[in-house]
Amino acid sequence: MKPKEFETEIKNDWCAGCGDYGILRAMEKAFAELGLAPHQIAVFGGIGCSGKTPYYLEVNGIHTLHGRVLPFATGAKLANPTMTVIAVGGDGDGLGIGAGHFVNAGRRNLDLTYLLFNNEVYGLTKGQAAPTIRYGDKTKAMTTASLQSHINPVMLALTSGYTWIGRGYAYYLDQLTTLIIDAIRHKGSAFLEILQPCPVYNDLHDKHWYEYTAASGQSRLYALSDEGYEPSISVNADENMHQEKFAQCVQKAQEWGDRIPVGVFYQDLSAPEFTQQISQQIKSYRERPPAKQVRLEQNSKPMVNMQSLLRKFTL
Amino acid sequence: MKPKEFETEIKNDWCAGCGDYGILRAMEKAFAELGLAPHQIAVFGGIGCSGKTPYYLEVNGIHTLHGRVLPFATGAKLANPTMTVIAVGGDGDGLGIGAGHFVNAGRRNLDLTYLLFNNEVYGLTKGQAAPTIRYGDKTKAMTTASLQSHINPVMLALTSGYTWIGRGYAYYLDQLTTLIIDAIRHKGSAFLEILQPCPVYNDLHDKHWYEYTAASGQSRLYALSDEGYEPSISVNADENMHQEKFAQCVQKAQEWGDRIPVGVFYQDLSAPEFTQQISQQIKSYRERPPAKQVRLEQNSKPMVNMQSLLRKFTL
Amino acid sequence: MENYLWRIGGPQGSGIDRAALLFSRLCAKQGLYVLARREYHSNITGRHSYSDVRIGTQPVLSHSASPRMLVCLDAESVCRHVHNVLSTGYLIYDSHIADTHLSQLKLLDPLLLENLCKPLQKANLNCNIRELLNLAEQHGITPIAMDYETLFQRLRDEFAIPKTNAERSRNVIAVAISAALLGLTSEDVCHEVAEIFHNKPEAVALNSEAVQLAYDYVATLGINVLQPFANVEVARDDRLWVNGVQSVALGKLAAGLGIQTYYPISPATDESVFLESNYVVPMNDATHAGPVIIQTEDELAAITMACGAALTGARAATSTSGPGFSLMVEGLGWAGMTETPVVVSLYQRGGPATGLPTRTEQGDLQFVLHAGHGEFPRIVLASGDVEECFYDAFRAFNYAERYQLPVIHLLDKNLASTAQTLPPFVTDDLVIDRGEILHTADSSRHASRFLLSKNGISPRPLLEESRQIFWTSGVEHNETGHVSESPEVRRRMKEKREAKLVLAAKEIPLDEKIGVYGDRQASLMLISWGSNKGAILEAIDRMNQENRPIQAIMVKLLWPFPARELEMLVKSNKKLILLECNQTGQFSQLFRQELGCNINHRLLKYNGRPFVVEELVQSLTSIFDGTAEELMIHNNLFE
Amino acid sequence: MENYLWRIGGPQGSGIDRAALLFSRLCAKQGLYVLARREYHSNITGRHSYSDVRIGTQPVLSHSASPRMLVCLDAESVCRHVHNVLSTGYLIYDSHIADTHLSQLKLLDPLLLENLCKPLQKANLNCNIRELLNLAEQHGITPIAMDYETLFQRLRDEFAIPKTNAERSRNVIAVAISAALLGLTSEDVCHEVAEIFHNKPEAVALNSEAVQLAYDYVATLGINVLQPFANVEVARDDRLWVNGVQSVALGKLAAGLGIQTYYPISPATDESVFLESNYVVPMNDATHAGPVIIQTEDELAAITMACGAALTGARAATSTSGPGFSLMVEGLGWAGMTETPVVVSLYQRGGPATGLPTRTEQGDLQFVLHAGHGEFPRIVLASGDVEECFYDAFRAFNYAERYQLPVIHLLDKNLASTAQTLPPFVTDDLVIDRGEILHTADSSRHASRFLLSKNGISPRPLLEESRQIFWTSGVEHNETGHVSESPEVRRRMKEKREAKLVLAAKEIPLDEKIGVYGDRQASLMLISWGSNKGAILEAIDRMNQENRPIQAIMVKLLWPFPARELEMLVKSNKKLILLECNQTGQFSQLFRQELGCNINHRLLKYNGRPFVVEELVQSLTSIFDGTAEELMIHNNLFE
Ligand SMILES: Cc1ncc(C[n+]2csc(CCOP(=O)(O)OP(=O)(O)O)c2C)c(N)n1
Ligand SMILES: Cc1ncc(C[n+]2csc(CCOP(=O)(O)OP(=O)(O)O)c2C)c(N)n1
Ligand code: SF4
Ligand code: SF4
Ligand SMILES: [Mg+2]
Ligand SMILES: [Mg+2]
Repeated sequence: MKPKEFETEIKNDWCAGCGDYGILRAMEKAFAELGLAPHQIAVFGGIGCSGKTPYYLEVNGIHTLHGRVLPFATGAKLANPTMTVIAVGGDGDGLGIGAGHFVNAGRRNLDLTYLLFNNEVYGLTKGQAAPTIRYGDKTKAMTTASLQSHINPVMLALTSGYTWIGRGYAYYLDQLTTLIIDAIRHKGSAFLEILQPCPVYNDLHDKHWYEYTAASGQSRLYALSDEGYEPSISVNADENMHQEKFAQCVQKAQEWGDRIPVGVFYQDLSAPEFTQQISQQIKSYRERPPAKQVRLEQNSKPMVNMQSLLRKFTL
Repeated sequence: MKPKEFETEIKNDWCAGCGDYGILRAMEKAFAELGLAPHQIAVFGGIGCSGKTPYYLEVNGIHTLHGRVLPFATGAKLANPTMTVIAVGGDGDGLGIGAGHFVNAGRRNLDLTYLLFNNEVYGLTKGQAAPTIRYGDKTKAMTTASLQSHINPVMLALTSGYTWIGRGYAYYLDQLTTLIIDAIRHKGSAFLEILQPCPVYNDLHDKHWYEYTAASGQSRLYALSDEGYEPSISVNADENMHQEKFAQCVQKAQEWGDRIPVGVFYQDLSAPEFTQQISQQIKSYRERPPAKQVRLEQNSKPMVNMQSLLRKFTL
Repeated sequence: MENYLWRIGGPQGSGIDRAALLFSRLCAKQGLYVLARREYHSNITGRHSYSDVRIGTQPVLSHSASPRMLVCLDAESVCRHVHNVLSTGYLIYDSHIADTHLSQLKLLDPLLLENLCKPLQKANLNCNIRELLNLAEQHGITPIAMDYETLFQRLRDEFAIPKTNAERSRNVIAVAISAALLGLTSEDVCHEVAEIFHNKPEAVALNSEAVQLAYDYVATLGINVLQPFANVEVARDDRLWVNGVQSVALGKLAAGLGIQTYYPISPATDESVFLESNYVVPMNDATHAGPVIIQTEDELAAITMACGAALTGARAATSTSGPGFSLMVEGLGWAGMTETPVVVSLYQRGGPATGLPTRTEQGDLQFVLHAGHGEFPRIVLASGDVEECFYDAFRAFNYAERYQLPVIHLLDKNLASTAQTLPPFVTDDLVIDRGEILHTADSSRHASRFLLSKNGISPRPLLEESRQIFWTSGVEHNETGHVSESPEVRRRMKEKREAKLVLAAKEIPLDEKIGVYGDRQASLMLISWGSNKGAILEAIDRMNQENRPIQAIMVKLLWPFPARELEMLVKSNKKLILLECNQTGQFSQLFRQELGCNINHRLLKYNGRPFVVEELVQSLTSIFDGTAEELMIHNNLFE
Repeated sequence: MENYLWRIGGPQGSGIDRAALLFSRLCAKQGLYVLARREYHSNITGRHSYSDVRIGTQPVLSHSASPRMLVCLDAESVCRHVHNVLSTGYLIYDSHIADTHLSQLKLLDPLLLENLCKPLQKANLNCNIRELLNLAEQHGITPIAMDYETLFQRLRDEFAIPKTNAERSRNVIAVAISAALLGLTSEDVCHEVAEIFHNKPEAVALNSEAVQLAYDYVATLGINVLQPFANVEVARDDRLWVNGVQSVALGKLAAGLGIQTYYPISPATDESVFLESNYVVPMNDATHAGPVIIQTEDELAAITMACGAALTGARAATSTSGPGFSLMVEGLGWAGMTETPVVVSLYQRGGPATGLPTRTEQGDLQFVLHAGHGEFPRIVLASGDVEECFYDAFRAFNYAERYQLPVIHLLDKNLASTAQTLPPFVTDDLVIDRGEILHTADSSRHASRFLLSKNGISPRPLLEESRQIFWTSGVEHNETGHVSESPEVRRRMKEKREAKLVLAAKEIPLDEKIGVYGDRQASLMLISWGSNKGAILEAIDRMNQENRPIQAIMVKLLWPFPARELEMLVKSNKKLILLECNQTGQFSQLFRQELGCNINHRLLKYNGRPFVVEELVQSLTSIFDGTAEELMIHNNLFE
């Protein structure tokens, strides 16, 4: 299928110039390049402008609840591990109300991809500060400057245990597409922060700000790979390699200002994927995951052998 | 007042040998050494064995809800900033169900102290895995070994923005007392992880495990200060110092196994405290914080000048 | 003068709101009474939104379905509203949209599109705006084409500004045209423009010029200027212009709000954002104070933080809507268990889940009455109109502190986005009731936080302030606040807590419980609650004028339910009509549970839109005439 | 034989549970019927806990207040239970506690202490255990002092083990003494010991020896061996020994549970932990499968993860108690809005907030009926006893999938910790109803997830499985699952969803809605729900035997409420008695709301303890005799 074929007919109601459009295009391209069939993909959206993404893609789309996109997506993936499951949502959705799930989902190395649209504001509720807004920053919708420090999504993902961590930018279509593909291909929990200008509410960090620095006259954004950055912990890596990759990710995560890295920050290939581990415990899991444990036809008999199951309860 | 005077009469119902007793003693000692009056202290407890702590202290005690101890404590401190506010709770309470508050409370540099009792299990619900339990570990109450990576409390605190971060051990009373005092004295958000043996459910990491290593025949626990570790970012520190202190905390936070650091990991003296910032915005805040905005006596008239307030709504 | 409805519609982001504000203030300043309301999509820019401004010589109680003048800033607005315009009305539209085919309007719901096209296709007409307008004209409506482009060009020439800047005056032009047609002076319009844009001089200049151009343009149209407001009796006394969220916020400030926590959510956010901008509040002693407003990470934090603050003696509140409230219910139970006074302002919207974030509904009543596992006392009150919002918000804190329990103040989207001219709030009579606070004179070391008492009230110690230390707990506890699982303690504590509701039911005065309106002799009795009040009062007024007498009762205190008071009014020979803005008849359930008596008719509406006076009169008439069904459901086929 | 109540009490951590299990199995193996229940504190070690084992020759329906034999492992147990022992009963205590002064018992509630000491002080007696026992003896009770220390010493000598190890056999010794006194053989006891400790050979050896020592000891006491179970008619067919949580879990496994999410919480956790240990489930085709059990970070995640799983076609459930359920309500609304089948097993406990985590209450009924903002259909069913738990848990999934909505299965602490001998579950009749699933033959590319249909059911596509893609949304949506704010779409979708409840009310058979018991001609009708069933059935049986006929109705389906069915039964000439385990009479409210008829008596209990048959008979008798108040509240002064 072509990228265009992953586009739905219904009218998109994001604002003109919204970074979300760029992300949408990149997702379509990624799906096309991965050669996935629409019914094999399920995109779960949080609540916010960003959360509307699933409506605009010609794949299974689930519009969940504010802050809960990760547990919803997790449930689906656990129940049917052959699907490609993607969670998308805003920075308020994921790091404000959803921070508890963000952290705890990282602990499971479940093979799903989480795209976080970072526009530093609560778009759909009219521009309040998101947890990503920096100390002292004040966008036009805020009454006063932020008195709180911000959450650094890459750092939080690293701390939480995600095994693939990247950052992209909404308007760099090709790079973003590659990152999304890479994230989906990663067999484990993949977290991709996407810097997303919100032209309506974020007057601090708009397209111009990202793509132009007074100092260099160039974009602030640079690709980690351009500097020879190697994010991956190999399958049989030793403790040293783990520490080294962790430390370099910490360091890169702090960079901000005139130079902002994008690309893959961290990838741990040595960690066993979660459903693999489940199938070691529940041998039938691959063949009969939760989605396939009960026959679909009407009025069947229970498949469980109750006699045998009740034996240990029989006096 | 003497430490003993901070002890209540009611019977404690923790198990014999529980690390919580050590923490309780250290808190009493700390209160005594700080010379605080009981009514100036409010201890908020989460839900769990650990969460019962407030009942056992002769200071104001509030037993809150599972996972919500931080917002409760935050509300009280914001409303009456002259009180010494302390939050205590379990690792399940703070990092499982409460993880979202943990992260977002870190963003506010509010002058309160959070003591997290890390026993790696859900004590009060009979020993299920807490988010602090390590990948592959299995305590006796667990059906199978943990398939998830653990949360590293020090790392998460650092990532979340706490400006004082430490780790103590329940049975090292003097060291723990000093840490608690230091945490309370810190003018900003202080997080202290306390390694707490649970003799009933955690058979992996008991008193013996912490205090004895086969390799050295000695305790695993060593004081950071003994190695000349310097955690503090000074008031007027530059960006370099911030990065350096951050990085060394990351490194120390990873240490585990035969050598486990305790002590102060990180302290940022350069960050302005949250209520200080509020009073810059609301000039009346120090004098008339929320707790003191309405007269206590019955049947008073509103103090607000409604005429003046309504002016801009008058046609 | 009959009330005059002016409506303006257009895409979000095109300044509908500001246009309505401008027009409302303009009329109000003439001494007219005004009520304005707003409908909008859960979207930032592009989707349809509209505002109604209803104007009268007497206080305007409610909105109405049919505009006399409709201003359409885009083609979609024509589609959504043309069928509602009164047959003698005016429709002002942008001349450039005439040829827009309806199928080009991608944001029209398929159902609506079908409804619009059917008659056109039947008549073998093109499905475009021109034909819609032609049909309207045949029904007696006067369409007025407006050539905005020419005006924009003039503005560009004059101010040397880019096109997009000139286009921003579209909303002001639309108001100016309306004003000109209605015989208001351009000076008055410009005066309001200056007020509204007061801190942006360029905007004032540009828009004032736009007003002039609009007036000039209207002069060229050769249409007779209407003078609906000429020579009418108008008010000369001071009046306020406030909407529901402001009214609530002002009530809270009057009550001495110390802290409000919130997590953004429509339609509640505006209240907190308004409070945020009021961090310097003038005091009677010439000093200043101000509440602390905290945006929390979620609603779990919002309610529990407010509870934490309340323990210190601060008057603490949070403000939210359905989804947020769903996350607060455990915290609410904690407040109930620990007898912590906390106020929750709940702006109902269409549910469940994310539902209809910007549409109204009274769908949370039963939830609010029972929210939270286990049993604990709470007080639930509902405001009927923007004015009541103020007094109720004030009162909520008194209830909370006197009875030491959570108070839920039920509001809704309808109230939140309705603005009204109101008489100034009477604040002289306001008295702050802090309930029983434990005073520090007492010398023993612990306070008995939960002292058992007959009426259920235990003197409340405050953290630090009361000097005595105390324990409080969400676990069942004894008098000192320590855990107790004793069956006897449990029983007594449950009874103590519940006793407070008995006390409240006894003490709260009748007029804070119910409002009685209309003809007391009437055989029809209409009972309702909340924001339906305006439509009901206007409807029964009309009915009574038509000699179809009806009495109406608005229940304000929903819990403890004023069953005894209602029983005295509900005589067995009266026909009872219950009206509410939900599907399951939640208030009817409550009514039947508490009074056990039969309900003759239920009027329900659950399409996300408030009741409208015209349809209400129709239904009531059919009930009066004995032709009505038991259950009557109100609709809006078009917007 | 009359039912025989044996009770054992002691500090938590001292093996009360295991003692009760041992004694229960021992009796059950004799062919007797057994019902066991457990009361315990929210604490890990040290606080008081006790177990009742009630034994009969007919199925034992409920527990009772008064033990014939009380075994006290510590002094506190004597204090808490001595007043309940039947006057012909036995009290076995540790001889070393006789001199314990009551004031030394720091875990006794002050109120209880006062109650105990008052009569002793009045009689100028020492407030110690000895005097308490003397008083008891005066009332006809036989105290039996047990010198555990000597037995421990023997065990230490024999096995060369430390004191604490020997002391661990205290609970087994207590059981053995009881068994010896009751005329059961030591072989039978040792057999059960071997079963219970089967994977720990040293424990079997030690405890078997302890049993022998206990029998020897009893022989030396010179007490007549009681033989209550000698020569009674006993059962010879297969019976199960299951408790409430196991019964629910087994029902779920039979239904093909695919995934269960949970966050630990008393008293629900045990169900999930039990399921966790059953990850290899035998299938009829000789293969194995097993549900995935996930411990989540909180209950917000538990419900939403279950919903996510349900979208794939997995049968998904979560299990919790009040505080957890409070956090699930937004997710519940999502399931309602998106028509996602999900099952929530709710074990009620004392609320609100943390409340009484390990005590029973039926305090969540009204909450569950209305939980979640906005309006959406749900099915609520409540099990009456351990046996029903199995069938209801099975059925819950059928309801959920057939009507595509959340199903709440109401249970409570009382059921969770009650174990019973039961006839084997009849599983041959069980049929799995998956409802309408969209099949893949259909070739169009999108499924219309929310196709409007008369009965409200839209064929349900499953993620991936149905091959057609679809959208689903917690925002109001049109048939394709895309957002719609159209008033007409809103109305139709609300009506479609609600229609499913009408269908359910029509289709669900009568016996799944209500159970009717007792004398159909009786003029007294007792109506109740949930775990009160056992006490009620036993009580009306006794009443009927005493020629005080009563009929009882247990309502199982609480929503949609079987109003029509009840109306047919509730004749106007019957006196209605409503009974429930809460303070506010939640079921009575519902009953009155739905039936509008008067309730003559309400029997309530809200001290964290379940109804007991004796007090129930007393209350019913007074009602029958016309001496009863309208409202009767049951207590437990001691315990
Ligand atoms: C429980 C709950 N609380 C609040 C809201 C209101 N709400 C809708 S979107 C949103 C925030 C959106 O911000 P973000 O997640 O950053 O997404 P964006 O719009 O910026 O893409 C909020 C608070 C809600 N829907 N549910
Ligand atoms: C909302 C909610 N969910 C679950 C529980 C049950 N619960 C009580 S304590 C506890 C966990 C205790 O673990 P932790 O916080 O680590 O404290 P510890 O007992 O280990 O000190 C849980 C899950 C609850 N009280 N409330
Ligand atoms: S408000 Fe911002 S994030 Fe939302 S659609 Fe508009 S531009 Fe995009
Ligand atoms: S269970 Fe563990 S944490 Fe809880 S009181 Fe006992 S020893 Fe302490
Ligand atoms: Mg955002
Ligand atoms: Mg713990």
